[in-house]
Amino acid sequence: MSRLGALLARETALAWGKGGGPLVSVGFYAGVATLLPLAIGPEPARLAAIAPGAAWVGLALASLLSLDRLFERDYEDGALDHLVLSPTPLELTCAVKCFAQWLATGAPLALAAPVAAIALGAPLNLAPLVFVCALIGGLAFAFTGGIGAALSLGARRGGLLTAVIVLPLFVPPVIFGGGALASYLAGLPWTSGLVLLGAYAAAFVALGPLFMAAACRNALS
Amino acid sequence: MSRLGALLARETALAWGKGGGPLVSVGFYAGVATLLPLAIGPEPARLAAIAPGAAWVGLALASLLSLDRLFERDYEDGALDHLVLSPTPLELTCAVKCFAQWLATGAPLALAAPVAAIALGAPLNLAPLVFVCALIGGLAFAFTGGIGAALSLGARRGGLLTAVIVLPLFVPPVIFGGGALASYLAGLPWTSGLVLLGAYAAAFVALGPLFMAAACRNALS
Amino acid sequence: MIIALDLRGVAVRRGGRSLFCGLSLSLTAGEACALTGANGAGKTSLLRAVAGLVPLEDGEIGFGDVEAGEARGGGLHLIGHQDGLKPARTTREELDFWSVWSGGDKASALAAAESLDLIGLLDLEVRRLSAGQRRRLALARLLAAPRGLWLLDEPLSPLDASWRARFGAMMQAHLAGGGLILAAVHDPLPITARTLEIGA
Amino acid sequence: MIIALDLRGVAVRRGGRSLFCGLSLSLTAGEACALTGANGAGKTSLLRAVAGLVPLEDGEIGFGDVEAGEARGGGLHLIGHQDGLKPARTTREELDFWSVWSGGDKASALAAAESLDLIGLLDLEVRRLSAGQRRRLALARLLAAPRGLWLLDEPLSPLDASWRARFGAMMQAHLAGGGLILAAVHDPLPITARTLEIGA
Amino acid sequence: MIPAPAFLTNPERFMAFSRWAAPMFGAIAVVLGVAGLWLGWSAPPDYQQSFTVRILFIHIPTAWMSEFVYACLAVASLLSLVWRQVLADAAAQAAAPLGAGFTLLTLATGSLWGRPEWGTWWVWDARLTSELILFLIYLGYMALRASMDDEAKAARAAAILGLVGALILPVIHYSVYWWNTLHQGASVFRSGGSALAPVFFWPVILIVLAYTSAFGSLWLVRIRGEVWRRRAEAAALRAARG
Ligand code: HEM
Ligand SMILES: Nc1ncnc2c1ncn2[C@@H]1O[C@H](COP(=O)(O)OP(=O)(O)OP(=O)(O)O)[C@@H](O)[C@H]1O
Ligand SMILES: Nc1ncnc2c1ncn2[C@@H]1O[C@H](COP(=O)(O)OP(=O)(O)OP(=O)(O)O)[C@@H](O)[C@H]1O
Ligand SMILES: [Mg+2]
Ligand SMILES: [Mg+2]
Repeated sequence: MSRLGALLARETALAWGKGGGPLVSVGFYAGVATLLPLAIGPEPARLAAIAPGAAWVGLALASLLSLDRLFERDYEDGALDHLVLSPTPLELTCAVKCFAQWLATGAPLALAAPVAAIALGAPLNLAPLVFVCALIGGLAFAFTGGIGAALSLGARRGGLLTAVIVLPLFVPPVIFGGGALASYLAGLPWTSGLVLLGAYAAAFVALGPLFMAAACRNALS
Repeated sequence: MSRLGALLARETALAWGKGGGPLVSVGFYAGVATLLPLAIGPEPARLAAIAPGAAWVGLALASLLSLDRLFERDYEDGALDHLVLSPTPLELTCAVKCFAQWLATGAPLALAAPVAAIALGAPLNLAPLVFVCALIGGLAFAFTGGIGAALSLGARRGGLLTAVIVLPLFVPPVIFGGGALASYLAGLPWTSGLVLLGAYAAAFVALGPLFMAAACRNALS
Repeated sequence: MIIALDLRGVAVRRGGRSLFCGLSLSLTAGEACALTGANGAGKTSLLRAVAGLVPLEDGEIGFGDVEAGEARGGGLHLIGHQDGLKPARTTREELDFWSVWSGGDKASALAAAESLDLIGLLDLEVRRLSAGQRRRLALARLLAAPRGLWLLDEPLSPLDASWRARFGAMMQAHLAGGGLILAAVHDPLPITARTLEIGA
Repeated sequence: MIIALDLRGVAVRRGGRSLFCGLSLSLTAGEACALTGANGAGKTSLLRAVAGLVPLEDGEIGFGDVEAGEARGGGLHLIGHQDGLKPARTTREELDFWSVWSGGDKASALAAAESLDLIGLLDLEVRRLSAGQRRRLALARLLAAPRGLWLLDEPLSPLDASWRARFGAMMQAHLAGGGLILAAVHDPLPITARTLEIGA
Repeated sequence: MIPAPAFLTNPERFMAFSRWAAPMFGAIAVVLGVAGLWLGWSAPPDYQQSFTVRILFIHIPTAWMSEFVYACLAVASLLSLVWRQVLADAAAQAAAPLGAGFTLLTLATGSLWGRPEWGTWWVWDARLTSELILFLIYLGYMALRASMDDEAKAARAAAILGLVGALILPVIHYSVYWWNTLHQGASVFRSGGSALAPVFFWPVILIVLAYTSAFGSLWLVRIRGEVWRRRAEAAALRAARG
């Protein structure tokens, strides 16, 4: 237990950095949310229509950007060898890594998501749902993203490759979350989207680490 | 000259990778272009309105994602030392690196941008303008992005920091390009936006390498 | 604790080429073996194979009574060229984490730091350590969490003369406590050890 | 070509601490100097200071008639622990590029590969090279593009005995051709060289 | 090379100056601020905007200060880059959080005001967008500083970024004028006289001056703190190393 605690602390620290980790990710998110209206024009009606969706995609992209290094650094500098040579099963180690990633970047981003959505013109009462979606979605993004990150170990251009592997895995949560938000706005029942999102996240929290551990072992051998 | 030629070839190869470089970046781009309609709903009118802008932001984000490693790997593995210890001024070296980055990722992305815009529902006759904007914009993104990449050398969480530093630098080109596209669609004069975009790109092609070289020297010392 | 290592007819193949085959070795508690051989002979590959990171082409690796899975999950230390230390973290952070991860605690980490004279460097980032200091930090794991079998890949190279002697004494103490050492080297080890030459 | 190296009262400070000061040394064509000193004494820092990568706290570094900017821009080679080789590229790609970048060409790269016995490895990715093979690839730069001053940071450590001797012969040839060598080492160099101890 | 100005090379002189200047600026800020607020509060409610007009007294000064502080930061960055002076660097470092604070205040008061005025908290208008980006630049500056271990390196990297920001800010500021804008144009000072009634004009001016001296005071205090911190660190380092 203290071993996993130490790992969680280390991973969070690495993902967070000493110097204002959440500040940085939230700043990035704000940037993404800013560029969109700049490119498509500021008409409030048009913006409001796409606001929740854009905030949601921004979250996915921000998660993507921070995933990049989940395993690669440890692979390249040999730390993965040492992480493997331990009584802790590699699956659990991978799960802790993803969880720390979510704690360090997903959670602050989830706090920022409602702000971004409202800034783009979404109605105020959407905020709690955006927050919940972002929180659960962040978990799904972290655990699916981890699979891509582990699979692209040792490949050239790991970062972009991760992105290409991971994007298809990001599609279902993006659809579920976006659907829940849209239904809520339209006054339709929205819980099913949220439930699907939660189920997807739960499935990948459970299954993702198996794939990641296999991919890591393969990259090391 | 042959020295710079060799550098250009190496940098392009590194950015491109053996395993389908342009394919990868275009794939990423396609992913971004698909996630957006998924998140905001498929209504054609709404999509068509944001199509050029979304393609344009996708380009900026894709450039951002691939910038990350422009200097960092060379810094961490010591190659930057060797690049500095050469008769070629570091400013020129930095410029070649950015140019190679543009050749390897900006140019293929520029080819993909019109396709993405039209897939999202933009009118066909917009395609050439999207292509030209993406080509020039890619140059601006590469050279401004290089500044962020060089500045965040030796910092913790280089990737995200790059993003936060670079996003403000991306704002003017996004505005200029987005403005040109919107004006063209509205039947208004659009050349001035393109000219401003070109001027911005030219200014950073000229000034960017100075900042990058200073930042690299600082990181090495 | 691992008290024996048995290689029986081990063969390793890398990149389609057989590096060595029919390699046998048996070490018991308190014994050390120096692995020698020309560059590219396969010393690093053999150490990684013992640690289970490289698949065997043929043969068997046994750890006495200890099961292979258990031996590789906490029974042995592997210290290679790549030390897994993060340049941006401080010496203390890295030492504490790896100590706890390997089964020690912060107290044992501090004791290891004392033995390896790292106390004055604890608040420096790893990036700033000199090559020898960094190697000492990597070696501190060995002391922070006692494990039976040490697999060392050129452990002495960036150490200065006095540290080579001091680390020699540490290896001696490990052997005296019933440990085993398998070390790939190009220079003689500062302890009495059998020699196994690969690819001769 | 650089034919002299003069350090006059050099002082270097890292992380707020003075490593050494008042260091003086003068080398002329055909001379080698072995830089020794305990771990953390400042050998690497001094080599990087000569290459202009670390600022001087005090003192001066001169390269004879050659201006400092010119000397550091193509007059010297620095081979350190970090070799700047990309794991995912092939040996040939890396060798060719660094050869051209340092002022050689593909023919000289091939000649260097031949001298360092890398021909059979040219199509392997750098990631797969053994430690000694990789060091030989890093050293190939020295031969592929002739430069007057070689700054070497523990160049021999991962090489096996026969390669140490062969690289010793290469250093000897460099000196015979009027070159200079400043090498940080913990073991004696296989050539006749003056010794400068840092931090004694 | 041009020699560095004397006030940069002599931190002692700065410490002596700031010892009395900081409290003095603080006192001026309080006096002007109280006067301005009193004048402002006693002004009649605007016929259009009723009570909310009073946000103006916070909004306009903070908006101006957010830009002014960046100018200070950029000048300090330039000085520290050219002369490698720690004092200039300390000044730049000390200015950043203050500027970010002013920017955040501007965004907050603007939003608060926008709700009753425009019926929305936020619009993607030129002014607002460029102010948000200014905030991002401050954040990036602080994040860059915080994420580097070596103080000297952090200083130079941050100074480079400070200069890049100084180049880019006017571009952003003007490039967003491409957009039809909802936000007020220049109204306090403009050719043809102020658009503000005198009852608002004078309090605004007083409060702007109050903010400026408050910033001056805080800035000096923070620079002093920075200097002390660095001295203490250097002393601790010396002590630790013997
Ligand atoms: C989040 C929302 C807002 C932001 C970020 C914001 C930002 C700014 C900025 C940056 C300035 C300084 C412009 C300059 O001189 O360079 C400014 C000035 C001003 N703002 Fe706002 N503002 C916001 C909302 C509002 C609202 C709702 C009103 C009132 C309707 C308002 C009224 C003014 C006025 C009267 C000035 C002075 C203009 C001048 O004389 O220069 N602002 N604001
Ligand atoms: N993943 C791999 N794919 C292909 N070949 C490999 C791989 N890893 C190692 N090799 C090759 O196997 C051989 C043995 O490598 P190894 O690192 O085990 O040698 P070593 O004895 O440790 O040498 P050194 O003394 O130089 O460290 C080398 O020739 C190397 O090129
Ligand atoms: N960037 C830095 N910041 C702070 N301290 C540093 C930095 N770089 C090096 N040092 C310190 O300076 C000292 C000298 O380091 P250097 O690498 O020059 O030693 P060295 O003589 O090469 O030692 P070794 O034999 O172990 O390689 C070390 O104590 C190291 O901790
Ligand atoms: Mg080896
Ligand atoms: Mg050294």
